[in-house]
Amino acid sequence: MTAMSMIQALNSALDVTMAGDPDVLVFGEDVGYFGGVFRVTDGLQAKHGITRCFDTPISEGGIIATAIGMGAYGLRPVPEIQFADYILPAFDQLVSEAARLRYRSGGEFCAPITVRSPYGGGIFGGQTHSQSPEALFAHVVGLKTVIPSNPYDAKGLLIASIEDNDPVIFLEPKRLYNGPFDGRIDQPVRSWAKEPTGEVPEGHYTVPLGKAAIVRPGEDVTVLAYGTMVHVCAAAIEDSGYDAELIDLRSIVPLDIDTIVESVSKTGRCIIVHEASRFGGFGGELSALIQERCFYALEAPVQRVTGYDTPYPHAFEWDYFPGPKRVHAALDLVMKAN
Amino acid sequence: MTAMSMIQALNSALDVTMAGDPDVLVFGEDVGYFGGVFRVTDGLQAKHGITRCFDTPISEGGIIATAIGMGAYGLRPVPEIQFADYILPAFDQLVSEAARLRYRSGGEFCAPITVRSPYGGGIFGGQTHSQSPEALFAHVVGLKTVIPSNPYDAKGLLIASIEDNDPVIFLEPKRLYNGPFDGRIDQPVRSWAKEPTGEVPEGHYTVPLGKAAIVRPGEDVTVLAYGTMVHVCAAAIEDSGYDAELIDLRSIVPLDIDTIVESVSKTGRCIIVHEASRFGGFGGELSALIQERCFYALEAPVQRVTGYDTPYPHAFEWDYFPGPKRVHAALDLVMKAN
Amino acid sequence: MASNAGLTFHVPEPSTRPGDAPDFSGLDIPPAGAVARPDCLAPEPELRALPYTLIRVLDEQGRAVGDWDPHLPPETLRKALRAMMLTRQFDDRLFRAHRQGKTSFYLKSTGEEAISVAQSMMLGAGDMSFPTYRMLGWLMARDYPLIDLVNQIFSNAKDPLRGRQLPILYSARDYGFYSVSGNLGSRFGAAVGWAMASAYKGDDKIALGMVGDGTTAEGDFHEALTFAAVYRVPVILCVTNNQWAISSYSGIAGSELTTFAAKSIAYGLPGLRVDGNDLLAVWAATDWAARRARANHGATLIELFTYRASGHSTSDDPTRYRPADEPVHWPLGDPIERLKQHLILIGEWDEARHSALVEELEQAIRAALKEGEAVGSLGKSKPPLEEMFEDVFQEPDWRVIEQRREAMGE
Amino acid sequence: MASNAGLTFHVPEPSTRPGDAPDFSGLDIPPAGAVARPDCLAPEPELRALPYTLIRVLDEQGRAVGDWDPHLPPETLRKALRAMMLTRQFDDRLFRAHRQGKTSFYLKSTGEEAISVAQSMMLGAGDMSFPTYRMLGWLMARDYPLIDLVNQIFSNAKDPLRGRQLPILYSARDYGFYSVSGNLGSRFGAAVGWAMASAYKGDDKIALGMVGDGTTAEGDFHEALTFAAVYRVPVILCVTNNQWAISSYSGIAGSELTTFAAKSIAYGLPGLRVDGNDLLAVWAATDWAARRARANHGATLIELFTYRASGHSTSDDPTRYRPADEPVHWPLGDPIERLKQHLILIGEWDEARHSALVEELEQAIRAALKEGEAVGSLGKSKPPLEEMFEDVFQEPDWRVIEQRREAMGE
Ligand SMILES: Cc1ncc(C[n+]2csc(CCOP(=O)(O)OP(=O)(O)O)c2C)c(N)n1
Ligand SMILES: Cc1ncc(C[n+]2csc(CCOP(=O)(O)OP(=O)(O)O)c2C)c(N)n1
Ligand SMILES: [Mg+2]
Ligand SMILES: [Mg+2]
Repeated sequence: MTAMSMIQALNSALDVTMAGDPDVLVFGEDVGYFGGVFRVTDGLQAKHGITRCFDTPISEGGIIATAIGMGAYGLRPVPEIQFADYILPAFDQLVSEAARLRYRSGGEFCAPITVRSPYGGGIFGGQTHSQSPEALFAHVVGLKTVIPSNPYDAKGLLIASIEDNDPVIFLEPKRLYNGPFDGRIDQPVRSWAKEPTGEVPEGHYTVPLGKAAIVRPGEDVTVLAYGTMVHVCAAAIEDSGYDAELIDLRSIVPLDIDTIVESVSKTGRCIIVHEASRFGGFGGELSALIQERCFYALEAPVQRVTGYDTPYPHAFEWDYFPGPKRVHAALDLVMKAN
Repeated sequence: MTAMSMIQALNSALDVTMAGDPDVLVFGEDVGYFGGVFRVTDGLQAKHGITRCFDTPISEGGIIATAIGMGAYGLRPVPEIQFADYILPAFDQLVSEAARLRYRSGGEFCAPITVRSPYGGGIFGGQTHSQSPEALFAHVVGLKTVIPSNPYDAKGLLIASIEDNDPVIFLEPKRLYNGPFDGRIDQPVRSWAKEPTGEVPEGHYTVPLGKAAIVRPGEDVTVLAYGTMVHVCAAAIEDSGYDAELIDLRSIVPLDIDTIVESVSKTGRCIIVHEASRFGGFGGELSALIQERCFYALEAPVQRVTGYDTPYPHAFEWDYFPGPKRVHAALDLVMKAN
Repeated sequence: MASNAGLTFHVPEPSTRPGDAPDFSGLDIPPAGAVARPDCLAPEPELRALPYTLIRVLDEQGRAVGDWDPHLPPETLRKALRAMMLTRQFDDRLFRAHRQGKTSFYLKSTGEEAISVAQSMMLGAGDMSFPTYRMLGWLMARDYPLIDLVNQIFSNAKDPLRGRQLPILYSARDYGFYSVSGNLGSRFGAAVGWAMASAYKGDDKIALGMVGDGTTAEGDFHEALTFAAVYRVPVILCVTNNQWAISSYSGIAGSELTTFAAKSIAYGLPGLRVDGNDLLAVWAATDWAARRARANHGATLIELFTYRASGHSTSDDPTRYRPADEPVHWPLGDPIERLKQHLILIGEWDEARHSALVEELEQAIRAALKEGEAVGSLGKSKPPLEEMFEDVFQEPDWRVIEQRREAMGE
Repeated sequence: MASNAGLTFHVPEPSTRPGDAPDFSGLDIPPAGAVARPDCLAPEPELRALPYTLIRVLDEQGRAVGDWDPHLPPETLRKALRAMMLTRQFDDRLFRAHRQGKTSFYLKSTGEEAISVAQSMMLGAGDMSFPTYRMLGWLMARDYPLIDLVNQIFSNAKDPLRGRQLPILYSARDYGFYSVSGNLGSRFGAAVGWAMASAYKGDDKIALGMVGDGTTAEGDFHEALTFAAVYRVPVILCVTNNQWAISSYSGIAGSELTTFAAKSIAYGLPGLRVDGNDLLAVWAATDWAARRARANHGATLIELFTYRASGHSTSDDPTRYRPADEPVHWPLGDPIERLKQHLILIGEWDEARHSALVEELEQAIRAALKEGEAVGSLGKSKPPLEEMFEDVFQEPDWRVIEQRREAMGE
């Protein structure tokens, strides 16, 4: 075990899979010599060679199309899109090609690609470096969507994603790259160094896709979150004093429905927290699933705490960001209901 | 009033707005001389001139980018995307430019464009001529999404959309172009000629965006639908014998939340029906909203009847299509609950 | 600011419309054999005139002339003729089957058969094409079983694509034929990625990507060419310019101003412009590009200049937007007729053998249709319902499992 | 199948990396005045050599030479010099403000000031630019208020964009400056649409679109050029080739094989390649393209060849990927120095006036900064919270209204 930041853990995942499988290639804008604008691919070109980790033209559609073709040949490409906001020029490639290739070809071809991309806010990145597009992918049949919340999971999930034979959108909460962040903006910045989940094995291991983690067991209320919001929720639970069960979904497709249903059946109350804007967001799907499956156990309406239905505005970073106060308020609301 | 098919009603909407406002332009693949592969723009080039209704290169991104630029200048472009499946190459233009322009420019520029596109299945169009992408748009802040279910609404909503100063995705249920379709595939094909909603005024009128229609009032259970599914639900309600209240949402953004809440508060039961695949679909948002706002009135879990979480497979058209049987089964389920 | 009020824009229009006499007088067609064949490793700056001419081998008399003659053995020519004829006859027969209500959709490649037949035969068994819907000739040239085509078109219980795809959107990996989809253009970049992967592995296989003239306007086209050029990828990228995109003539894709082959110049790649109705010219140009690619000199863009002799598909009626008799006035002739004439001229074919072959192919097609109909045409037979839920992912997740159960009434 | 096993692909690399001596020996720079200026209405086939050369007016001594000299009055030249200097000094000052924690982000256009200043001055007040984030010079040349820039950069209560945008992503409609966004390339096509709309109305206004060298690889680039060419749109489409895209040199965008100006040939459009550090050359080329556009002869692609003298932005450290002293070896000099030298040479400027101007501009910037800081730098002041919820739509819907109420604790 070594203390690693999320960046280092992701870098290690790439390094380990590249070392173990010559068919793993890494490419994207600025990922080669420079090692990526967030340094996730640092050193990989020097170590594994320029044809295994290289820069691409600024063309997200071209990057994904190239990856799909490589995957059809038999490689296991791991393209990076520099910010999740910039995945959209490749959206047609992901939906119409990557997600559908296995199905439409009767299994003749598939797209075993993993698209890594930093997402989310909390860094004053403005409207186009802060978005959380996970709901757009969750609705696309044939895509998997994975979102880690700590270095240990990040490495294990990334390796599992790369080894998966279906296309995976791997969203990295950029606000967590260098340390946990719980939304308490008045507190000093923390690093991963002192966190248990910052202890990461150096070698190969996987965290399976589709298995949620119970971060904190509890009896009063279930809290569903992923990415940065896991830490925000932990803080809010602490503030609130409720015995909440905090579940980190880790992948939203496949979704660990059993763990969710089991928890809500037990607690009878639930809040869902994501940073993406609310309307049509992934929280809606979760809320629908829960009321479909736990209706008779529910003692209060399931509540959503989310980004507002506006773009992510630069000056209002902390008004938009669903921080522990808003989560705490929602906990109060569901706990006081009935 | 004249008997019109939905195609004729849409054509009339374009004709009327072009005649009334010289700033309305219509363009897209095959829309000019030929009049569109579904004939919606038939005759417009001959009548209004080649610079007001013209063919474009096959470049959905280019079509929308051009429309946005025209809108910024002050025109009111109405681009057509030939099939909604092919909107995706323009997804970045719609999300990153059209939807965000007003906000990010502090109101200096806006995108008063209406993107028309046939969507949905029931015509054996296979995976890429049958999809229902409305949930992808509903999640995008800054876009409106409108879906008519009959000729009268189609014309009135299209005129309202064109006159709206924000970008509108206008999805036309292609299975309804020539006649209502309720999913009873053993019945003879119907035309709009004998339908009350096929009686359409020749001149200018609008149906406001954000106002649902109560197609059939009822007391037992609320049925929420839009597009083709409105007709399927009507058939299923007829088959079931329940006194269901059928609501045609007509636009999903803006959503007529008041009408929904009022109805479900009254009935205590609700099913949501859409043709799009289920997971992350718009039904999730509706279900979440209802349980947030009508929790204490609900007597049974809100049920969703939707396309399956697979692509739309050619041979299995009627297995995939959520027909009246599946809607009827869901009605039974919610009515028998508790 | 210099200001002449009265700016305008221009909407291209074809020179003729229904009711007009067909007019191909604007075409500039050099004689067969007129274009010199440069070394296939020549640097791009030396090749910048090629996109503006037309590589032709078969002349009006059916002789093979000039530098580009690939000097193919008669056996090869007869095989090509056969594949083209089979494609034509199959298309005609299945188009009729659609009219008879046996399937939902069909699309022919009439007049364009030389392109995919020549490229399929010229390239290696291990090479991979990323085809359009108008490349049945590729499969015919590689003896893909007719019955598998019919079953796919009927979406029946024996459909190799398990009822999931619109008719003619084949996938045939073992025949070097990548999965076609309804989306235009979105596989052009995958051709580049596949070829890059082959190069990464030090393999010897190259890829061929194809789009139509209309589809060159998609961003995908540019992105694929950019990647192909930047990484010097062993790929052949092609445009079949059949001058129509459903109802839009190629001017709407930019052909008023330049050629599609000239788009190569934007990337510093060679561009060849080829008579697409001349099997020998298509063969030779593909061979030139393949040699260049295999020598690690990178990609070539080839424009195959042809004419879409039929409607776009069963959903189309071309007499609504172009003169009904335009196809018969197309000056570059019919690819089957031209190769047949050449074979007869060199004494390797005759009318009797030709008629016999027509009959033989007709029989084969009829037999396949009969076999397919025995399984069932569309709606009469379909794969087991489970197939709807397979291959969404390699392993179905709970959603698919639950929904399968629901659909199957379990 | 001819098969030479051992295919490869190639990843372009710059000739030098940190630690190496800078090397610009590969550049082929013709002398100023060497390129003839064709008539601006000349047909494209006559112009196909232009993309492969470099239009230059100011020579090494500071003389304006050759056909392309726009013969500008000294007053105009001094105005341009002032705008460039103001841009440079403002950039330097605000970059420091970022280092002092006064904002979240900044990005300079150092070395590239001639481009947007010349184009802003040359084009008309009603024309519209669709700019990149590196075009502050456009606004400076049109006397956009410094205080509005500062307030935007500080996202404070007086930010004209109401706290919604990342610093420097300005929007200034009345200054012919379309709303910039973080997304690269996605406004290139809007420039075409805007110009088409102007043409549709018979107006006299044209548009200018700009992307960086790296951004030419986006599909948007191709789509915009396609529409511009097909409809003969009065638009000037430009590429600022500053040879870097964050850490990637222009070879990753395809410059090993050809020029960015040559991409025009794909569309049958003229392409001009211009010394971007030579204000007179930029002016003259833009003027040529504007005249062509205003005469309804359609679009031109202009490559502005320059060098990104600073890091990409405050988030970048260029010494990690290129020699630290590369900027000082860049052979085409500094645009401010070159224009200054010219003005002195023709007796219209001197060092004393120059120093005085530096000082004057410094004062103006300092005053604006002070005024902005009085309102508040980032985090110290922001617009009223309502502004977060305005302009999502023209009229807020219930979601926005409910959420605004929640956010405001009502
Ligand atoms: C992305 C996308 N946009 C639009 C369509 C609708 N469409 C199908 S075929 C076609 C015309 C294609 O023309 P071209 O590329 O010239 O190919 P051809 O049919 O002539 O072989 C169009 C517009 C589509 N299938 N995909
Ligand atoms: C669509 C998109 N992809 C990626 C990025 C990230 N990004 C920001 S600037 C930049 C480099 C742009 O290079 P270039 O076009 O040459 O412009 P320059 O910065 O040199 O002016 C990149 C990759 C982005 N902003 N938008
Ligand atoms: Mg075509
Ligand atoms: Mg650059």
